[in-house]
Amino acid sequence: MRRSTVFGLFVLLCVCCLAALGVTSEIRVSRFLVQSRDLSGITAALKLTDISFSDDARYTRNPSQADIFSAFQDYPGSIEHFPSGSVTPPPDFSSLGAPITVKRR
Amino acid sequence: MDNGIIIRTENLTKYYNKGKANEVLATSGVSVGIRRGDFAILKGPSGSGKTTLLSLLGCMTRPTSGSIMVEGRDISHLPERFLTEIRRSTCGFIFQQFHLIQGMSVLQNVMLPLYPTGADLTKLRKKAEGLLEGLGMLKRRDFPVQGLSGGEQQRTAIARALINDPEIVLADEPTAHLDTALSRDFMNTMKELWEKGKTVIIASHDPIVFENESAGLVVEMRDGAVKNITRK
Amino acid sequence: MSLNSHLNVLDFTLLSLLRRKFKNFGIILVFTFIVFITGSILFLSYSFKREALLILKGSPELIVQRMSAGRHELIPADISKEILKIPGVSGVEPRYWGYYYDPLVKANYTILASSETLPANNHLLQGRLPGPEDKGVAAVGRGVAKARFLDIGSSISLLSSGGDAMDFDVVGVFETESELLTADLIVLGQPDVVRLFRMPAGMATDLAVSVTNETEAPVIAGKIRYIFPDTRPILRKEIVRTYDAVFGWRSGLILTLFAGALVAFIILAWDKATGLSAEEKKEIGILKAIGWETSDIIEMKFWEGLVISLSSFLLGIILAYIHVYFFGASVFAPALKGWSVIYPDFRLAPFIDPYQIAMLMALTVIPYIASTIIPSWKAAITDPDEVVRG
Amino acid sequence: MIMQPGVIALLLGSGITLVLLVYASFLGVKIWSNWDIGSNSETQLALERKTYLVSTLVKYGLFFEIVSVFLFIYTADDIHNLLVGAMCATGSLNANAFGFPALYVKIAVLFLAAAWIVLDTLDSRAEDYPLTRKKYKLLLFIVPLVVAGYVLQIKYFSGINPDVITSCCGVLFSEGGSGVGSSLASLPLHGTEIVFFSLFVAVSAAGLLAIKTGRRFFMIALACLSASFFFVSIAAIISFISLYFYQNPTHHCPFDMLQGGYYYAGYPMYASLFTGSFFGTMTGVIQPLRKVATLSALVPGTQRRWALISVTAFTIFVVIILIPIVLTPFTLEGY
Repeated sequence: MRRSTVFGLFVLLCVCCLAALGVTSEIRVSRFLVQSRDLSGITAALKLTDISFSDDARYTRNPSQADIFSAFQDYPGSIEHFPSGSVTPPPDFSSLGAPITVKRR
Repeated sequence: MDNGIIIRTENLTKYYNKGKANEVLATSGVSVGIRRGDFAILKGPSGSGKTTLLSLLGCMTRPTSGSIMVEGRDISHLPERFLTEIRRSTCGFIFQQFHLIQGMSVLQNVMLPLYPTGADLTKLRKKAEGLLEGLGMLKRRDFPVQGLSGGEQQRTAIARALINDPEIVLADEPTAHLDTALSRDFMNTMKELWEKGKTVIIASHDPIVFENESAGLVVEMRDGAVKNITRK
Repeated sequence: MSLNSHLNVLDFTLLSLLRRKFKNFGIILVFTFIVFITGSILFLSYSFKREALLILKGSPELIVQRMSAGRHELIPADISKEILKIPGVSGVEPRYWGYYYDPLVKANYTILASSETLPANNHLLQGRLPGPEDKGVAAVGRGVAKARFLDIGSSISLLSSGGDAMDFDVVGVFETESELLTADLIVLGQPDVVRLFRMPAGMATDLAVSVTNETEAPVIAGKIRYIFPDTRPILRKEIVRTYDAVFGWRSGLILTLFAGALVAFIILAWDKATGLSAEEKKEIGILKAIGWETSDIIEMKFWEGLVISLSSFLLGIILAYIHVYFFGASVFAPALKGWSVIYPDFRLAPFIDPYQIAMLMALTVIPYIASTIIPSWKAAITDPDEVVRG
Repeated sequence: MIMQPGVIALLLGSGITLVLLVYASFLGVKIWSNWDIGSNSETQLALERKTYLVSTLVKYGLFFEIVSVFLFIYTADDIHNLLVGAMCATGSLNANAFGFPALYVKIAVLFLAAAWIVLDTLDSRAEDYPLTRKKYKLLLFIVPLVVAGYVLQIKYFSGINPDVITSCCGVLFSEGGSGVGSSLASLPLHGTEIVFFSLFVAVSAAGLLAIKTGRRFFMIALACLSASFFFVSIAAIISFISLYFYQNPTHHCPFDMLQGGYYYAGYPMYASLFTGSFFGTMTGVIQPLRKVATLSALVPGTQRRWALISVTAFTIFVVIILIPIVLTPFTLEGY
């Protein structure tokens, strides 16, 4: 067999692998979509606003709820919570102003 | 086509690095005509411009001025792309250093020139095996070339030069790395090719070559210019 | 040129790559690794994002928090009556929740008062949730259960702000599949939350407002802010956007850091391509002398780049997929998730589409290929004449 | 500026394209001003060798540009969550004045780069490279476009303000709105259908006659019809084809069909449309080259081949859009 055919077969094999992974991904996503109804049921019942993604410090637990200031929350001298603390941008509440205009008398 | 002339040069001049400090005038004002079926020798000491003339005749490079007609076609202004096409179809080159590609087998080396033409590899392999058989190299076909002796390397190089059925076979100092017996072998091979109707052009300063009885045309060169042309 | 000529050149390229096995496999290995890392980051953060968006579909349309001196404060629960009067508001419910630091396992829990019961067919809870007025019972997330070795029937003891220990019987444990949402939760009855945190009577953490038409939520938020200037309404849409930004930001940041490694690799590729060994240069000269054209050599170099980058790209994607979706991204999850005690242990849903692939391509293959163009051309224009002249 | 992996990838990928093409045009200027095919000097030889580099650079540039157009549309689609009121890529692209122009410029670059490559290939088959100067002049037109595309794209992403309420496709393409998009959406359905299908018949007829006779008239006709068919098709996609794809009488978005939910039907559809229009138009564009001595033997054959490609691609395109129209129960009666 010529080498280009071997290479072609290798690429084909990888593509088939990817296609198989794509199919499993479809299956798992559709399973997740069913499950996500239960999940959003929990969200609704408990009125949760955030996912439990990084709870190493209090202020990283609810990125959409936390205050902007944050250091030393657990005890004085507590180091910054790297990496969650450093890679989570503060929630952008500035945008709140735009669609909501409050007229003051 | 004037009386069987296959390559004619007019006033051929080639500079290397023209206009720079290391400018070299390699050939100047060379006018020769080589007939179809000639056995031509370019003779002269090293540095006399033989190799440059050989590569000009073999469409390897473009002249600085003057003209080359190959089979009646002026090729002195052609872009490299078309020069390569002509070379690929009419010339077979045997280099002084053999220039085989290391790490590949004899057979692969012989097949290499025709890869980009889209040749069918199975047919190409048959053809290469046929050529190697004619040169007594068939049993060596799967050997890596770096393990071959000098003579075997040269026979591989000859087979490679013939793979495209060239009209013209060019060889540059082919005997420089061979002993006397092998040099004679080489000349016999060239003679066989010549007898089959190929045009053979050899640049050499080895007496075994230019005193060979088949050599019909001897072009003597010195300092880039043609000193003497003898036709037997 | 015919198709066969391209295949022939590819054949030669493969042969030629195989002759320098160690060097080329080394490059493929490094490149695969780069695609693997970049791919893992992209897949991971994209799946997080998509899951977060789906999960948060059920969260309240509007949260109203009270601000005092710039800090989040407890809010009087009777404000809800005023808010309910705003047209378009269909319900207001106070939320009681807070954080609890457990010195025993050095973890943060989220304590939450239950308000509604889950639908009976919800498969993600074992047991039940405490009722709003229940006392002494709790439902816990899988992360808490693991950290404190809890199961239904066991009990958990928490230290209240008053200093006295409170015991709760565990009546429900959330299933593993819901960990992205519930890993650190302890759900209690509302009176227990108030006692645990010693919240003043009539105060709640914040208010969850439901509206009849979500597109009107910003208008309602504006009215709430107008009536109660010390409050901060947070829209669900904004929470979703925050998540979008968080994951975009996180993976963007990691990618930027990672760009250093990528640049190093590109330099390697450039160096490999420019620093043609004398032997390789001679080979190209020979090829040209025996009848290969400049564009054939460029094509050969193209195949060389394609073989290396395509193999690495495909292998890298496959490995990244397996890593992220079968092994839970064990290599990178800590960097994305932070280092908490309670790691939500979840299996991500593999949301993958051509976007990820195109992105990965732009980040890895394109810079690699681009870095080899000029060096390949430089190699390809080697004068065939040079070979003859020796 | 939004810091997102998609945006980073896009800026990196199209930045590389920009560098490649700017370098190519820099070389192009050099070649253009010193070119002398009759000379055998070493400078001329070096220039001839540089043409290989320029061709390679533009070829890779085109490939990267294709990736970057897709990436741009995807990224626009992906960030619609960040924008109030945007429901798909159309909404995101409308978030500021730079979105759609950036896309248009990118598509124009795509066509021009492809045209450059086919001209280059044609030119390199003639022994005296007759088109060299024209080629490099054309290259100088492409580069400002590439630069403009890059600048527009950066302005687009840096100008995205997550607060601005964008018009989503519902608004942009709803019949009551204003602007080009909605005027396309509000085109009379049956009228558009009739124009679209009759133009398809015309373009195929011109193409087949061009293949058969090779006459100048049909080549030019094919070129004009292909170019207009491209724009009519885009209008038709927004006006009625999208409705059949989404089976929703108000969803006019031309980008959503690139997504998995619609079986990626957009890829073959747009690919065949672009290929057909490109080769169809190019048959007419190279008509004047029949007068160039060294090309006169090459051009007619090439034209016929391209006409064949064009007609085939258009047919594939129409077959793809007919599938949902014929196979789905959705009808647009009464709209």
